[in-house]
Amino acid sequence: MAKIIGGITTSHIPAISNAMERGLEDTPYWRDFFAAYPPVRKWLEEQQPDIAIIFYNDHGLEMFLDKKPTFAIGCAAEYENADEGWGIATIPTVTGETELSWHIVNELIEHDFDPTVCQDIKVDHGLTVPLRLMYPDQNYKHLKVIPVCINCERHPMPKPSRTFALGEAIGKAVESFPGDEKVVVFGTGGLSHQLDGERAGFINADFDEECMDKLVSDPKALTKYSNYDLVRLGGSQGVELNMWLGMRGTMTGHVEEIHRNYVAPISNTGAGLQLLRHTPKR
Amino acid sequence: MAKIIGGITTSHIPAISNAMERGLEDTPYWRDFFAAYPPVRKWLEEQQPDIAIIFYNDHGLEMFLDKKPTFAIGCAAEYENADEGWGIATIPTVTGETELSWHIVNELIEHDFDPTVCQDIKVDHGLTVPLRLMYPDQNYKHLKVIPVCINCERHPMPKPSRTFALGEAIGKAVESFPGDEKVVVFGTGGLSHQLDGERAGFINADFDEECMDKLVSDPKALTKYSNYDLVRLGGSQGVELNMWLGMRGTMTGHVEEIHRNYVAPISNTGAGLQLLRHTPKR
Amino acid sequence: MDYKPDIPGNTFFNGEMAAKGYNLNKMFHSLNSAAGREAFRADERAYCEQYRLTPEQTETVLNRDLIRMIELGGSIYYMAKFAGVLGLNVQDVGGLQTGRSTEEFQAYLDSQGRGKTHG
Amino acid sequence: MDYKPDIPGNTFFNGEMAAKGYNLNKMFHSLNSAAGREAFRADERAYCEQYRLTPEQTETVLNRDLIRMIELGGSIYYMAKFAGVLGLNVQDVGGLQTGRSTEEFQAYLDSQGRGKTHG
Ligand SMILES: [Fe+3]
Ligand SMILES: [Fe+3]
Repeated sequence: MAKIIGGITTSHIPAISNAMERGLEDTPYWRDFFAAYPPVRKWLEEQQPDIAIIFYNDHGLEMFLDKKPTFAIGCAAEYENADEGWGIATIPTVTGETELSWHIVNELIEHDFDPTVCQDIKVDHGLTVPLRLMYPDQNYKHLKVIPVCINCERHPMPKPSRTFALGEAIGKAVESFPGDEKVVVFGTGGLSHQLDGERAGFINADFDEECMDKLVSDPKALTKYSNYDLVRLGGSQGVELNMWLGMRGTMTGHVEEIHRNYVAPISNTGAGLQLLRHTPKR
Repeated sequence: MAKIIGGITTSHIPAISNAMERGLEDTPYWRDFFAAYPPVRKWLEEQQPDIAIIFYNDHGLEMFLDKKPTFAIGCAAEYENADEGWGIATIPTVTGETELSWHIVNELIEHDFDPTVCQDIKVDHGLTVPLRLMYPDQNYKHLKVIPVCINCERHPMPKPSRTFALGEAIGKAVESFPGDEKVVVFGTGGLSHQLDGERAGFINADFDEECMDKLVSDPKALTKYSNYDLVRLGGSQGVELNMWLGMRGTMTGHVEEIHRNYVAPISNTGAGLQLLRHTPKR
Repeated sequence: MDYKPDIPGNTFFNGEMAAKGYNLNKMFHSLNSAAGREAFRADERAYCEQYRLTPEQTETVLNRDLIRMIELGGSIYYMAKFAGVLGLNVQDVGGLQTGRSTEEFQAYLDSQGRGKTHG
Repeated sequence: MDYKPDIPGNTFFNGEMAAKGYNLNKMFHSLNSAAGREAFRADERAYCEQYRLTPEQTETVLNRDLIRMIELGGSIYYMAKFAGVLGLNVQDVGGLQTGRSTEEFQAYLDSQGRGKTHG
């Protein structure tokens, strides 16, 4: 059976890839942020996961308001990025995955989820920045990616309890997949930030630390928040915690945090990073 | 509170509007089919519903495989049709609805459904043919339409139990809407048919009659079918029963059938028609 | 669910088939537009190649081999637009797939119906 | 859920706002493409009118009035592409919305962080 070997939470903002493009990782502003990534890269290098399930949100590239999914999952063989308004960064094509992804779709439908199923989508920075963070040389071709896109742009958004349940269903689907693949799950985005309005600039570092703690030890407590709560406590983009919860939901066995970092501010955000090791129940 | 006053099941195949365009309603082939519609039109004329929630499927116009929703709901102020491959029939713009529809979306999210929310979609014959059947002069401008699109094209499709539950959630949302609107719900498509493969032409009139009976008296029995069952019993397009079940799910009070017809074959299908009166629980 | 393929003459258009037939169905979907239909009529092979159909899929289009088309991932909803370009309706398509003339196919449909009650 | 609008300085981009701002956000979404950005730069007013913005929405675009733009249905995700065309980053946009210079806004961000642990 396929196995979720671990989970990674990480920021996914465009400023990160801009900094990497411009070689700014070791400047005072960025040093604390980037210095925390090598242990995660080392773990990925040691573990050699076959598949990455990446929870992300689409910030107005592919999932426009004309037909906006609540949950969208990709089943394509590959994914390209596209111009998001500031010119297209030429990045290597993201390798997709077409077996486990369809199995997940089948299981989600069987278990009363209503996904939008994608055979051809562009992926935005929410997905590609984490790949670049993990593979600074952009040699991620070997890694098969299953995108899972969560509506974080227009209320009503899926409830944290629902996104966590989505993760649980995905985790069970991975476990029932008749293969030996090693799967890593990313929860991208967050943590607290607000880009819009007079409240722009809001950060809540205390809440961010609490979220990172509870993500490991008591994720169900986090699922009791409504998206209103997440906006109040974490800023309007605080709802991106949903991706972290989706990731955490997939890990139904024993979860151990083996690495953490938090730096605020990084751009407008409280930027968290966690590496969680997962030991499936058996 | 808004009220569901009744439900209508009807075929939605393009051959119907072709026949109406060409004035064939009274020809031997069509007579039995069209002769059954006047009582339904009369009921609509008497009842003057404000809003129609129309369950339909998109046969490859708007909801392509690139990003295919399981459930999609429209919240736009109006809808146009478009060329589906045989030239665009010029039909009057369909009036949309922007208050109850968003309320339904909020309630669906609150109750763990994961809809794709549409602010700009084209509607295909699945929705427009029933409107033409009910309003042969195409004066349907006064009727505010909420489209609810069900994936019937690519397995896995939502389970009949899930589509019925969607209907129930929509019905409750209508009841909790603080307005006086009278709402009619359409379940379009079906009944048994198979367009594809060596099995093309399959019709199961016995199963169709059983579906129409149980739709009124024991819809839960129908929700026990899987989509595999519906294909086996009703042909590959037998899955369109999902729209009828979605409609039936909205009617949580007392349901009485006040009109029925069944004609087979109409094109490749067993064509059913039912008018159901709904008395909400109170 | 990936259902057992045990209904004779029926192919479940599931994830595997949708993946296999993506370009084929995308090409057919483009026939929604008059411009697409015109380009298709002008040079069918070139149009198929533009949409990166496999050579096998292209042959089924050129040969109107609907049964093989389905095996290679064709979805009837998109194939119906192809049929429309060819001036075929669903009974013609039914006949072609079942080795019947259109009239024979209509008779088969009639044989499964309940007859008429009016007129 | 339509939440109570009781978080000062925050507007929930919900169904009502999404309906109100549909054309505005659609216009901004078109700035994903280089051609769209070029057309916008060439004649901003005409571009807004092409997308059928209300006159009020058009004025917020021409005047870079981000706060009023949000009131009229602008979603920050699409407004960010507009900001990109203007050469503004998220800290510039934060400053503009909060009556601060970009440096002041950065200082505000810093004041809420935990400082640095490395270097
Ligand atoms: Fe984000
Ligand atoms: Fe249909």
